[in-house]
Amino acid sequence: MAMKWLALVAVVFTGALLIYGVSDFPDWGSADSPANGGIEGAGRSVSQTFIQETKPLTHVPNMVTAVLADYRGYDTMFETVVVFAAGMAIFAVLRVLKTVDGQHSRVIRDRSVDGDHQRIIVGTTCKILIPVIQMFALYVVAHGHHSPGGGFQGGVILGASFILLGLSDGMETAMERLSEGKFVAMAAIGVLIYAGIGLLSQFVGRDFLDYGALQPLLGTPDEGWARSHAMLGVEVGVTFTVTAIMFAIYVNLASKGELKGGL
Amino acid sequence: MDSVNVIQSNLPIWACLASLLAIPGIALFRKEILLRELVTFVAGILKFYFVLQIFFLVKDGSVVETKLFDGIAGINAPIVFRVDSLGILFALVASSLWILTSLYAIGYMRGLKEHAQTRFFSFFALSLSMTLGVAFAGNLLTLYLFYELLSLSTYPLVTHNQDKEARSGGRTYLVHLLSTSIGFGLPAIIYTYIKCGGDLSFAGDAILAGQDMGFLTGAVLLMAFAFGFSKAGLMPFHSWLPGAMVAPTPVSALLHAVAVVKVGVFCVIRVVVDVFGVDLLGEINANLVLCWVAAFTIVTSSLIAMSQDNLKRRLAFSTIGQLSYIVLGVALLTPYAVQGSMMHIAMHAFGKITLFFCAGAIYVATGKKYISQLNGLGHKMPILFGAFTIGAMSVTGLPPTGGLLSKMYLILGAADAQQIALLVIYLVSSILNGVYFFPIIWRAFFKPLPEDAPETKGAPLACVLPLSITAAASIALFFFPGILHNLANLMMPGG
Amino acid sequence: MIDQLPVICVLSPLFGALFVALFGSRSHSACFPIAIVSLVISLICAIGCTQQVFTTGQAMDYFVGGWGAGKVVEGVEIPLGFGIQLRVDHLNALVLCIIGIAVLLVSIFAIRPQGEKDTEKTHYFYSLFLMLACGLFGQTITRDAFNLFVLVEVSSLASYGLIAMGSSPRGTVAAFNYIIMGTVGASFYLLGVGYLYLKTGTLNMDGIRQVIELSPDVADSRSVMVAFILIMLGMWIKMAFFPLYGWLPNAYSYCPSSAGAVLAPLMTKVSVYVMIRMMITVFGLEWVFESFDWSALIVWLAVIAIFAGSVFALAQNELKKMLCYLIVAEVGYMVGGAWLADADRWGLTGAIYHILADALMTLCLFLAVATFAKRAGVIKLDDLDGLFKKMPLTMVGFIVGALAMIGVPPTCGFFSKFYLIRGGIESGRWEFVIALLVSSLVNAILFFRIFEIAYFGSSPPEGHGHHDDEEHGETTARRGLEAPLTSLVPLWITAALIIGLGLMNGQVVEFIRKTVGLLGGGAA
Amino acid sequence: MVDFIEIFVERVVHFIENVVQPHFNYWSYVVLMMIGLWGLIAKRNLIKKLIGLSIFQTAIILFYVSLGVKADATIPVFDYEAEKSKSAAVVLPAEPSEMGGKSDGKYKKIDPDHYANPLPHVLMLTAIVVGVATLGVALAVAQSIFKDFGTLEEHEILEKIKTGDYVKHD
Repeated sequence: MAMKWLALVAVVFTGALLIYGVSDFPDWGSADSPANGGIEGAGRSVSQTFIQETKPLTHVPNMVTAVLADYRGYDTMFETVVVFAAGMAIFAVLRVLKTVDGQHSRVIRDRSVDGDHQRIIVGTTCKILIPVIQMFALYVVAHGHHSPGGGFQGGVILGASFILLGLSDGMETAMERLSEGKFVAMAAIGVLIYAGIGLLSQFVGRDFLDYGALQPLLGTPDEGWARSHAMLGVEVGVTFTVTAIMFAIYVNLASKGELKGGL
Repeated sequence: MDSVNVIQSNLPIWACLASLLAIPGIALFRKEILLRELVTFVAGILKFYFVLQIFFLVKDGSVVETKLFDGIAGINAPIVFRVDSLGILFALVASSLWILTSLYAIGYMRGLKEHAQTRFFSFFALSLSMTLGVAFAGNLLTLYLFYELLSLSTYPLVTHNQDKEARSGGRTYLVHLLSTSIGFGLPAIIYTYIKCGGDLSFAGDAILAGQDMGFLTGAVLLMAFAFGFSKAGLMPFHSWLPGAMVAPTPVSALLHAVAVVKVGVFCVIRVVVDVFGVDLLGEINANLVLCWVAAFTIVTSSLIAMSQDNLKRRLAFSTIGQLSYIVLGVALLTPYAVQGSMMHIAMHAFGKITLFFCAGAIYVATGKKYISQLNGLGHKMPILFGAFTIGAMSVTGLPPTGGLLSKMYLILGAADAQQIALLVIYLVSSILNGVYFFPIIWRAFFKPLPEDAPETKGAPLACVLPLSITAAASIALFFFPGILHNLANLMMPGG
Repeated sequence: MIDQLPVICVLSPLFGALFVALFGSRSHSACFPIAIVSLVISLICAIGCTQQVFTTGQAMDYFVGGWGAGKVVEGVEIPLGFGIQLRVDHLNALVLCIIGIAVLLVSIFAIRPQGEKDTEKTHYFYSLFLMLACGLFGQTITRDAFNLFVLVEVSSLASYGLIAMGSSPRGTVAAFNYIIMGTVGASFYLLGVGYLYLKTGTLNMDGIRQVIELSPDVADSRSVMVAFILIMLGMWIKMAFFPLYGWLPNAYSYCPSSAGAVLAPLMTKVSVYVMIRMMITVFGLEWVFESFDWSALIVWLAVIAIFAGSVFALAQNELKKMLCYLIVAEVGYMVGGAWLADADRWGLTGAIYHILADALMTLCLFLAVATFAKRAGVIKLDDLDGLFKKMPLTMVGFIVGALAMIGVPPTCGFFSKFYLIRGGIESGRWEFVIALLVSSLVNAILFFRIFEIAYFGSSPPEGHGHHDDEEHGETTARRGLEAPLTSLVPLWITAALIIGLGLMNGQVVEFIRKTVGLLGGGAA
Repeated sequence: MVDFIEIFVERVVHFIENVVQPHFNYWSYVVLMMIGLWGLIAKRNLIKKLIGLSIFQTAIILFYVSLGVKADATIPVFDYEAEKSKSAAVVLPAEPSEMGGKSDGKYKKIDPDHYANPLPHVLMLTAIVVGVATLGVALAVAQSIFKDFGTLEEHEILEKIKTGDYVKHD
């Protein structure tokens, strides 16, 4: 019971504080609020600069992707690191490396076809559906420049396709496609791609994650296009990590860390 | 005072390091006892030699200074050594007596086959270098730094026996010293530091000279310092001293009769002379509070001493009384009284260490600790009890011993300060000293030896020799007080 | 090359973590060298940055991606806050070095895998450990409010993993509570940044402060005040400040010992650093102490934190739990110090110096306690029986840490208390001064209780102290229990640093005072 | 009595019109957040706590996204037709193929009020991913707790810790 009172007090206090804060907000949807329109005398508004300068700077129509991957690329890199850290933490917490009878857990695929009929319906539909999902996922990653999409969204869809395979044909078949060694490496390589591209611009002598420096490398007409292509490279890195970690989370939670049997 | 020429030399660092460097030596020769004792002895002599060097520099009124680390930012409080006449007087006493004590300790330890002697001698050397650190401290921060380290480095010595009493004795020892120094000392230092705008050094005129300070703040600050440096044994924070009697006798001889307790008094003198300055205290006459606290301590401790049957506890309470003599002398602020208190540091040191040596020697020889058991021992150990008598006379202040001179100055000082009541207290307490010392001598010489007393072997030579030297020294100080006198004169001209 | 140092400092543990994850699963022995190399590189970068800031007296700016404020890219003049800015100034240079040193020492300490559930997880441990280091480095030097949130999450996630991977079930329950509290704290911080962004239009810390100083109606607006409260609430949860400390004692005492040795000294201290960064750089000290002006209340909260921490520490009989409650008390020191609105900012200087001092002290104590637990199975206080004889060398390290906690002069603990007390007196907050003194006394009692048990044995022999065992008997047969070199060396280096930081506190504080002077604090 | 109700209704309508309506989204996010906070603290089942936590985080995402909203603005993706048709005479950044030209650095012709503010969307992409990661780790820890304690009710877990009957590893 005490927790209920504590919850009530906390909720009332925080709620009042937040409402009190909301009272002198600019109206919802007003274009000249400080966030959207900036404050006179405090220099050009950052978000207006994003909107107006993304096209000439990076030739990327989708301003969100430009801000995400280029201007605030350092943020997104650490976001990928957060995903990677979550994967590692889950492995650390759940993964059982020595099973009860002491021998290292091997992934063995039980071939016994249990003849329940649902599997057939589910199996065939998934067999048709999964390749389409994966194609769409790659489209979402590649088309992040022009329409809402990008590394995270594409990665999740790709991960979902592997989970769907796991659900339909049993975890072992999914593990055959993507074994533990593979997806841990895949996750690490994803972040390595991202940080590697950033490091590349440092080797050329400019700041970290300054994609403009890759212009001579990529042979693009001007630095803007180099930024656009580098962003695509970075999105691919993110996709690797997110796919691997989503699948890792599913696999670990489903099988309580033994990576065998499971859902 | 401020036109004194300052000599930069790192002799004081060498003096401190002499005993510190002995520790690896002691640890190295743990197995060969003889070599280890030799190292302690050599370190003692080396240290005394360095102190003598500094003495010859300081003799004509100049000051030796050297900087170790620049301490706290924003204020002029680097960790620096600055040896003046008061510092060198105390250093001379401490280092000379260390040589004798280490000789005595070798005899004592071997006599009782004590355990963990390596640890004992290394911490002994460590606490000695901390004592010299306090003597040479150039500013309030360095003083506080070495003061704290001294309390910590003497803890293993006090709890050397590692038994129940040692544990409780050690606990009271530390709780008193740490809590008073952190509780009173630290805020007092920080308040002084803020008041005087960041210059804590003792050079030049006093830190707080010229500050407008009312009687109340002055008195509170002075008492915070006095109780902060609770090693001076002012009541009610005195009970760590009897508690520390649990330690083996060489420790209580050197540390709790000479080094540690004198550090407390030394700090109080520094506070009165160099932090407040005699004239400021005189104006706001905050010193009366200190006078009456010291007077109260003298009387009560002498009364308690009379009731103690344990020989070492009686000596401990007598030390508390003698320390308050010195504190009272300084608090009177008149030139005579301050000089008397400085001389009393030396006189009391030699007298009291002899008494403690005798107590230890009796214990080694006969295993007796209580005065009631000392009947007739005088015939058995005539030299020992002869020295005991001389020591007692010196502490009480009778003619042939040095104690008389310093008490004479103190009484003259009290007269100068028109404090007749305090003068009477001085006289009465000297009589009280006699009352709690002479029954012991009378019992040892004139009471018959109980028949069933087992055949006692004589005290080892290594114990008897140092106590006879210190007894002779206290007599010599009566005839040649020259060194002490002009050192004291340097510190407080006139009188 | 020299101006690339801040980023390399953050990136090398990241690359280390990735390589450990890649190669570690195959050969566990490869993990340790990779970790050491990457941490040594970042430590060298940290020291290089401090050197640079010290010599030039200027802060080092770094704009990731080349989007520097005022720089013209493709004919477009880039406004402040367009990209993410990193900055190493007088405040975080030293914090950077302390993190570098602590992380390196603990990684050396953690080389010998203790009896964790299964030792095959060393590569997960090192990967999370390095990501924690990367998060902490990033948190310290970032100049972008939202980027700070992401890096707080990186280090928090790594710490959730490190705590939960232990073998004790109580550790996992503590980890769960820590996840809930940590996420709520981070979300409050995120909300606060959102309110700020809405009112000021930029995420860059300097940008926000310029807007607050520029337009009075933003400065006096309610939402900026609520934003400040939210950010403070978030950070107080993260640093376990008094009312919100519930998660800390269990989390740090039931986690694996080497994880505890890195989390205890760093996580709470970096959150305190973030709070001070927010006060100085984002809101500006004038705004915080004049228009916000709750310092009296918060100093009283800090006083309660100090008393509560000390009293709870006294009540514990588990060694690690006791140290955890001491951390809660130390956090009270720092928050109280930072919020003393004294004219010359000595309280703030004391708080910043205490971040460095306390990190070292806690590291020393936790390393020693971890070694006791590992070698002699010491959990409760009375298991410390006679430890002086068994593990004298580790005990010496523990003593130095304990003396620093009590505040004995040559160690840094004394000097940080000195500055805090000075700040307390000058700002007239006597309750803070008394709290400091009382808690040092309580620390004295706590640690001397431990020394007594370790020195005497829990029940010393009765009667007279005479031992007739032959004189050289004190080197008893149990010499074998002494800790291995890999845990002794870090302990002794930390002990030496504690004393060194104490003696060098003059220069260190001069260096810190420049921050307080430069960024709108009181007189330098 | 009747006019009292009218005044009351009129007052409420006025309140909604002027105070709630302009900040509608911000009030709704606070309500959502408080529901999450209540679930987080009051609920005893660990999984319900996690659900409360994710509602708490989703509310923040709602707040951030409603920051960047501009009345009648499209999604922040540059659409050529609208720019071309709006002011044909204006020099526009051309199709990708003929891009070559540098921008002249002055305020561009693109009208920022036409597009929503992209920054909150970027921030929330990160916040969503962080939320997922934390949720993943929390679920893993919850499963590990279930393995050791056999229950997910917090009060039962605390009971078991007191009595000490949980799976103790070596």
